[in-house]
Amino acid sequence: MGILLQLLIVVGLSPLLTGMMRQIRARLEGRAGAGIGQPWRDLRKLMRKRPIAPHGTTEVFRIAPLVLVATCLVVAAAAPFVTTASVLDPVADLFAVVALLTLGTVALALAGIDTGTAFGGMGASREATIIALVEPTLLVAIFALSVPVGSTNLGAIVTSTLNDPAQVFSPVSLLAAVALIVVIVAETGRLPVDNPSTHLELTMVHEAMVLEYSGPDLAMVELASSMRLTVFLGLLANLFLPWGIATTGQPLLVAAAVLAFVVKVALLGACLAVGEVFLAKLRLFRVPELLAGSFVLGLLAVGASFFLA
Amino acid sequence: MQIRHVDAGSCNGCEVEIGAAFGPVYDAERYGARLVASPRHADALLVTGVVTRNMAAPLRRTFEAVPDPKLVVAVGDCARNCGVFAGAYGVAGAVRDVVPVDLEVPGCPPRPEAIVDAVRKLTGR
Amino acid sequence: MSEALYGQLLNIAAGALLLTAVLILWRRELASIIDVFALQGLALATLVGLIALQEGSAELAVVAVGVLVLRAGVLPWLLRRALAGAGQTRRETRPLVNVVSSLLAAAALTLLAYAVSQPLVALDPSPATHAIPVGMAVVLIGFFVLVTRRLALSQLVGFLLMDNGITAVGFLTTAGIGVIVELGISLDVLLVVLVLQILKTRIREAFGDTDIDDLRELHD
Amino acid sequence: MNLVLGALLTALAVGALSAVAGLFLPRDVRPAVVGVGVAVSGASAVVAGAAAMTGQAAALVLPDLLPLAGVLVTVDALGGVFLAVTGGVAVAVGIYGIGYCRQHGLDARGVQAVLPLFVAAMMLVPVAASVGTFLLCWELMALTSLLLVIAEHRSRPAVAQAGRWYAVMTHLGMVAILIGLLVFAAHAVDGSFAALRLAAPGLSPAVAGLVFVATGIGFGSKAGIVPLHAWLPRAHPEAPSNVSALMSAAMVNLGVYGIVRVGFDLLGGARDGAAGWWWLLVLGLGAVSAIYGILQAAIGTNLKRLLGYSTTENMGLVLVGVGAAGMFATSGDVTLAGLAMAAALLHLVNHAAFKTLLFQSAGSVLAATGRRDLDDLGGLRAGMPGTTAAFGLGALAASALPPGAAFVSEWLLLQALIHGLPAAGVSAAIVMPLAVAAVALTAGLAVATFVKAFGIGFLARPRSPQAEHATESPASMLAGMGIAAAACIGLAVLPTLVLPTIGAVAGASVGATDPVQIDGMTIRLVGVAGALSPLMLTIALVVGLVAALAGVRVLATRRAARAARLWDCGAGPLSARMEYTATSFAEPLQRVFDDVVRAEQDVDVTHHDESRYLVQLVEYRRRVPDRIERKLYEPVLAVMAAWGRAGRRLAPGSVHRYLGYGFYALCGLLIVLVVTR
Repeated sequence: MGILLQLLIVVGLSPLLTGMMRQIRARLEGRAGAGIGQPWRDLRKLMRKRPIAPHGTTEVFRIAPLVLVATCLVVAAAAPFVTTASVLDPVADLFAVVALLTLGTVALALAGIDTGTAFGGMGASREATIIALVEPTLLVAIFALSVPVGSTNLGAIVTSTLNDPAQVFSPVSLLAAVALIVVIVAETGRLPVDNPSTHLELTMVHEAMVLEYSGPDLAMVELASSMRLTVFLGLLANLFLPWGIATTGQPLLVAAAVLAFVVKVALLGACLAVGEVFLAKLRLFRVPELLAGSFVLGLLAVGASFFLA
Repeated sequence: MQIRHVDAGSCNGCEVEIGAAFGPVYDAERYGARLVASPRHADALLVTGVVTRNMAAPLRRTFEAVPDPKLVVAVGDCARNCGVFAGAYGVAGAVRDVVPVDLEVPGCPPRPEAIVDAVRKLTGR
Repeated sequence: MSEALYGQLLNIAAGALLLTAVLILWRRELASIIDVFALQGLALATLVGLIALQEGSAELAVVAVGVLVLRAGVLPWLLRRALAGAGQTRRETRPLVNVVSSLLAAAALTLLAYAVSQPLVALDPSPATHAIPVGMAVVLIGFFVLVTRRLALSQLVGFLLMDNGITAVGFLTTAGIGVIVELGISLDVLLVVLVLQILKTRIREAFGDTDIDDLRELHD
Repeated sequence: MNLVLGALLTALAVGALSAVAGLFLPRDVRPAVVGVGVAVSGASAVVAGAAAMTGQAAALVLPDLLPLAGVLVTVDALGGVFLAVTGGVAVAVGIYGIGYCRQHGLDARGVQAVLPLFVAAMMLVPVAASVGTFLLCWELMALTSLLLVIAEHRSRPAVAQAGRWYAVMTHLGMVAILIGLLVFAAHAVDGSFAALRLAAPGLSPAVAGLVFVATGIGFGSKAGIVPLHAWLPRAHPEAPSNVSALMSAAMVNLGVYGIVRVGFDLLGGARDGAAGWWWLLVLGLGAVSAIYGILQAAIGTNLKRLLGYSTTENMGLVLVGVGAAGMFATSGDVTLAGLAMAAALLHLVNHAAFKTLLFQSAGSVLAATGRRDLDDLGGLRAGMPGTTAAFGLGALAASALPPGAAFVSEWLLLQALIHGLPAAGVSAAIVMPLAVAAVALTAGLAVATFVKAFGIGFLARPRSPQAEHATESPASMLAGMGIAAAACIGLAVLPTLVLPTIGAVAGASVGATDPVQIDGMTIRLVGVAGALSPLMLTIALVVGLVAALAGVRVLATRRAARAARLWDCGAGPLSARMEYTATSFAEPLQRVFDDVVRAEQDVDVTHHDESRYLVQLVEYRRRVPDRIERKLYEPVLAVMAAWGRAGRRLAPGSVHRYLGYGFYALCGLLIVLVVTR
């Protein structure tokens, strides 16, 4: 029950999140904006278009969008977004979740190479580089979060934060939070690491891999990328501000939890969008500096977890 | 509605106007239209300028690359009927001589309102 | 103020101290480096103020205010003036050790600081002493900045970073070295800054730039 | 005579028989018979190993077979693991070899006779129970593997050079082990391992440390640990692929076996706290090897060399686990030590499975195209679908992503490291975060590496005519790959079947109870919080996949896909030269890690004669030298060469001078005698 609810929320609301962020950017840039529902309209339209099978592509190219969506679905079902009582508890391990989301990226990168176009390869190569550098930061930050709890299980972390709210205001979680935010920005391909609305192929990372997709496949990719954003923001929200999440199956609690989750993610998304308006894209080879910085913060968080208090 | 803009040999007058149409002032995006990076993502081609001999084949290929159903908008007089370049050497013809055109925007260059109006015809908003 | 809350706040202040030190390594813009440095002064003052509250000593409170004024007010102001005078060299463009490696070095230094200050912590474990490694780390990072940065101004910041670290360690170990000592330290820091600044202007008048490497020319 | 001993003896006997067969049978049936023989002996070795793991022990004493100590063979649980792994690899490689040796001209008498001997030697090493026996088997293994490495030296000169490196390093390692074990045995009543165990507590820390380091050097070089890895990226690519599979998946494990056996079992390093620094050393070297190996693999373009470096990486990860286990054990946290050791052993088993698969598929690519450089491959999906699928599966397993085999073991490893933080004082507090970071960086780079290897090597468009016209390899090779692939899938989806046994063995080796317990399809850690269910994960993924597919089917209104040419920006058709190559794919990583790898690259541009503004040709060259090797080995080699030259001056070729040397020596001796008398 909880699983289905979470799936519905994530799938249903993630395009709206993207729409909201675009809307906020539009307003801050002095434009009217297309409205929050636009991504859903685009998806519906893409679904009605006739698919294209480019010459010389293999199964990898066709399966990749499905894998991408599947990984997001699994995470959306397993992670404690609305309720901590998940049937998929043995999957809701932070390492497993991270690895799953990486799997999706890898599938897309392989698809990009598979097209055999120069841009596809370029995007894949950049994406692979970013993954390789993001992984350490992510895992070290997870380490820092797991130390006070003694477990990497998402449910366990969330519940322990609920029981002891003071944890949130310790330097450990502050440093870890900063590290995680940088990493999430890199993983979801937002500014300043990657510009989701770029038209210039040479500056693309994520877009370059999907240049060849069209129709329903493209719809899958678009949906998946907004789901990734939602999932990451949801994780961020519930790891550091878990309040409102339902610990039991009571309908009232669950309803409140849904509301709380939506509000939290919306707020985080809004902050991200506002931030993006004021940021310029980093040169690709300045990105490692950014990630190294967040890696050090993660390491310091681990350090703080044992040498403070 | 995603739009891919193709410059088939324009004097860039129309490009400036298109830029204006999608800029903060006229903001065609509020009607749900977005310029995209690849014809695979596009539903409509926004073709400007006369089709030069060099651009005829690329234009045709771009048209083939767009997934069905698809529309073509010829922006500017050159795109409609070669405009001032009519009969010039190196001109393969107007856009409709190369790919089927669904909508034409007159003007040299057309005013942004006209372009936004065309976009609204496409998106129906 | 309850013991737990005190520890919590102290930890946050210490974390801010460390974070700002790392940020100084991270950023290139001298202007933002100076801002971060001012923030660190704030964090340091908070630290001292917390201890003052805990000890309930007015003397420490005075010191805290002094720290606030000097570290978060006067010194950054001086630095900004120096920067305004510095002309076009507003960015630490090519430090001797590139940013990535210096960040990793900072991490290593922090661990080192933790290792060496274990005995100190073991002497009497309390929230204050537990934060000693942070102070140590700030000292080491400051020294690192001093060694690896090219521009005189950022080296100055490195030096001040060290001094912040020393002060922090001082207060965390013996809750409250007297006002006089602190004033002494602050004053000589101020002196050093002024002297360095004068030197710096002289150097620039002489060589038109304050890239320390150019001083080698004097040697040979 | 129990099951273990029976199976073991069968394995050895079959191995010997197939060696004889390889010597005397006619060429056309030789590979088939030998291959089947190797497979059968491997299978019975698996039986023996499995039985030993479940607790049956067996011992065999042949006092007169050898002078001095005689032959002493004991199969225990720890040895059983390695016996089983070796056997499993042998099964797959044996079947694979039937087709591979035939079409690769490896059906010569020598090769076919030595191959079974090599396998038998590798089975004997983990069961040898006395210093003499162990050294004998070890040397036999080294010699046979050397002969196999240089099997193709006629066709390629590089092979001979690789063989030289391998010969020198493996024998230096042998000497180190010899010294270590002899020093150890000198303190015991005789050379049997039992006697050594008894003698271990009596050793002074200095002697124990010497023994551990000396043997560690030998075993480490066999396991390809930095900085003793120099032979590995040379020998593995140059050896025939079935041999590389055997070496990379089975032989290197025995290096780890040696460290565990000597460190934990014989020296009892888990018991006394004085041994803490051994394990710190092991962990550190493991972490360095992991990062360095995968970094070299990530920027390398030679497929087999890349796989060789990845072996260094995985052995590094295994040693991180072993070292962590040692640290925890010495600091008294036995359950955690058991967990770390279990992670190490499981990763070792996984690595054996997927590395066999990867080397086999690389071998069939080599056989089909004759190219080993990724920049010449690509587009193999069309020609050889089976091999492509196999390599894809292996790559998934190797890149530690779910649902892959290595994911489970690396998850265990990370769990052990994370929970180790509160366990062991300052050293752990500093080491564990760094270790986690190292493992994480390794995992990330491994992903990039195998995306490159699979994507560039097998997908996209062929970059050379050979790759374009590649055809699928014969059934026997596919069968061999199928076995390995099945093992990979099994280990990935149902590790719950093997983990309890391995966990028990690991726990026993550090004196703990089972570190993991299985309920249903979930792995639960004992003593610390942590649970993972690979099967549930896989099922969930499949369900998600089906759901997504169904969603598309239902919602998409236009079904029939229209074929279209790739989007080429409207310009002419794309050619293979416009594709990203492995070199260009790895370029960003190479740039990021330039301080570490220091790739040597130069670009020269030749201009047109008419105008220097028109570029005629741009040439880009890149070499990635092994820096550790350059810094460490070349000085040594230079010194030795200098000695050689000095020595040559002593031998001008005059007989009188040679006789003179003897005469002077004699007189010198007599004088010494007189003086000392």
